[in-house]
Amino acid sequence: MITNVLKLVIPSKSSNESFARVAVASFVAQLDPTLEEINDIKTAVSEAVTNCIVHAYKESMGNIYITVQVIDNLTVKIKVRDNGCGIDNIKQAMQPLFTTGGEERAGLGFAVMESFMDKLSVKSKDGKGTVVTMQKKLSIRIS
Amino acid sequence: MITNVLKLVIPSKSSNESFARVAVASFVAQLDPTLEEINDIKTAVSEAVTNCIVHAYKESMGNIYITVQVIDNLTVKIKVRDNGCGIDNIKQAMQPLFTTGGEERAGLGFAVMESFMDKLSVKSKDGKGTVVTMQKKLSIRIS
Amino acid sequence: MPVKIDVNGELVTAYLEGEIDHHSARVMRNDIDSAIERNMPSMLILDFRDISFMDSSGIGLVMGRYKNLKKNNAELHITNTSPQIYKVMKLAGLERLAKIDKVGSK
Amino acid sequence: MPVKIDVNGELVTAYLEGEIDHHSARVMRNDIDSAIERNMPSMLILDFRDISFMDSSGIGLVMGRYKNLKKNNAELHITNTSPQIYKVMKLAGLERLAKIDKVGSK
Ligand SMILES: Nc1ncnc2c1ncn2[C@@H]1O[C@H](COP(=O)(O)OP(=O)(O)O)[C@@H](O)[C@H]1O
Ligand SMILES: Nc1ncnc2c1ncn2[C@@H]1O[C@H](COP(=O)(O)OP(=O)(O)O)[C@@H](O)[C@H]1O
Repeated sequence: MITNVLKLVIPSKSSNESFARVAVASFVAQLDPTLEEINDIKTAVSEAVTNCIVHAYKESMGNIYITVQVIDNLTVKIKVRDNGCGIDNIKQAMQPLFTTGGEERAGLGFAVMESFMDKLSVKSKDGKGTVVTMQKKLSIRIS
Repeated sequence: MITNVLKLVIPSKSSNESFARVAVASFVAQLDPTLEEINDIKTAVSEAVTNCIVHAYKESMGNIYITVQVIDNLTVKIKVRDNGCGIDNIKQAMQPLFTTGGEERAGLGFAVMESFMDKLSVKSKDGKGTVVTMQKKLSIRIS
Repeated sequence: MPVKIDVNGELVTAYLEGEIDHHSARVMRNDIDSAIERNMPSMLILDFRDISFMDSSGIGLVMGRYKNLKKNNAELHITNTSPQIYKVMKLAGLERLAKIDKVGSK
Repeated sequence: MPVKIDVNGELVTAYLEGEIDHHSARVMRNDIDSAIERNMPSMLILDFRDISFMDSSGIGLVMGRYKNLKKNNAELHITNTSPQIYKVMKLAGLERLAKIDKVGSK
């Protein structure tokens, strides 16, 4: 059962990267996650949002759509969507160290999302945009 | 000119009150406001969001729509909208100490919004919902 | 535990913790009211030192407790209010009902 | 000022500050590169004690500086990484390029 939902739309300004991860983290904080869990989610969201800004919209501007669903007060499902350029070879894009972003991109965004979250799926249409869906189950807290 | 926009949708769970004001505050924090300005905005947002939960949707659940527009990197315009019960006498509702919320409501929500922000406008349709629009110009920082 | 209660004869001090909004005020209200009922203080101090935020739900909380105390002719005293909290209390005119000390004042 | 530079002969220490993401990494990169150019250190220490968050943009930042230093056969040393930062560096295998000290270790 979906116990809480956050929808968030922001323009692809790089100064919004920090806001996006903080907003998602404070939404998830209601579930009393561990510090490591919250940091994992923050980092994964940062990667997904940065990809919209750096890759999807490159020199242009567009909206970034973030949805956070809380399932049974325990599992966090995060969607990050853009209407940008799309990814034509998703398999290649998801390979660690692969980047089209030049010198200063490490090509590790997807690797971080994959390793810090439990599930990752990427859907994309060339010229239409990309949806990244990630999921993480929090540890059960005894309180 | 609109220099940044945040759109945010959350269900009217009272545990989201805290999230909503923190999210808006961290979005506005990009503009480097004073602590007093950020606290004023946080408090006003808390009032508007609480009203959606306590009054608009009372015993039911519904969505709260929050839009924050940043104008010329200096003015913050915040809309808080619900599809709840609406207010039939807005003038009366905005009077300090007027409340339909019983014992524990002070009837000061609108008074706080009015006094802590520069502008406040309330539009409502009986049975359809309410939009509260507030605006605050930040002080110019010399840096 | 958003409220810690300290009893010293007829003086009861309630140390509030966290943020006060409509959501959190419920629990605090119950905690304070049961402390009033149990101890019948002649003075209640509400200590705000660990409250990081308060909206007008906090005014409702204070006014409700004020009315409860009035029944027994007891006094209310508010201490350690941050600038944000003091501003909300000021707007509500709470200083006409209770002595309010800002944070850091003694 | 997201980077403070400390020069001690051939040892240059860059104290980074704030959060490292794509947005903030640009400025840091320029600051560190001009310090390398000016001082031609034989060892650069990147001190992360005041970095509260880092995503993979920080990996790009470190790798880029590593390559720059390599040209002069200089070494890179990374200190005071928080658990969050260390986890990202670990994933990237940065410990094969530079010695990494966690925060609190000496
Ligand atoms: N939202 C997106 N829109 C278009 N292309 C993307 C998107 N996200 C990722 N990509 C492509 O996938 C590649 C790998 O992404 P990633 O693993 O995050 O590393 P990096 O961002 O460092 O390049 C990117 O270089 C880019 O070509
Ligand atoms: N979003 C809303 N939907 C319906 N009624 C509202 C809404 N906001 C305010 N009201 C009405 O206006 C009254 C005054 O609101 P306010 O000044 O915020 O004080 P309080 O919330 O303490 O009642 C409320 O008691 C309620 O009747």
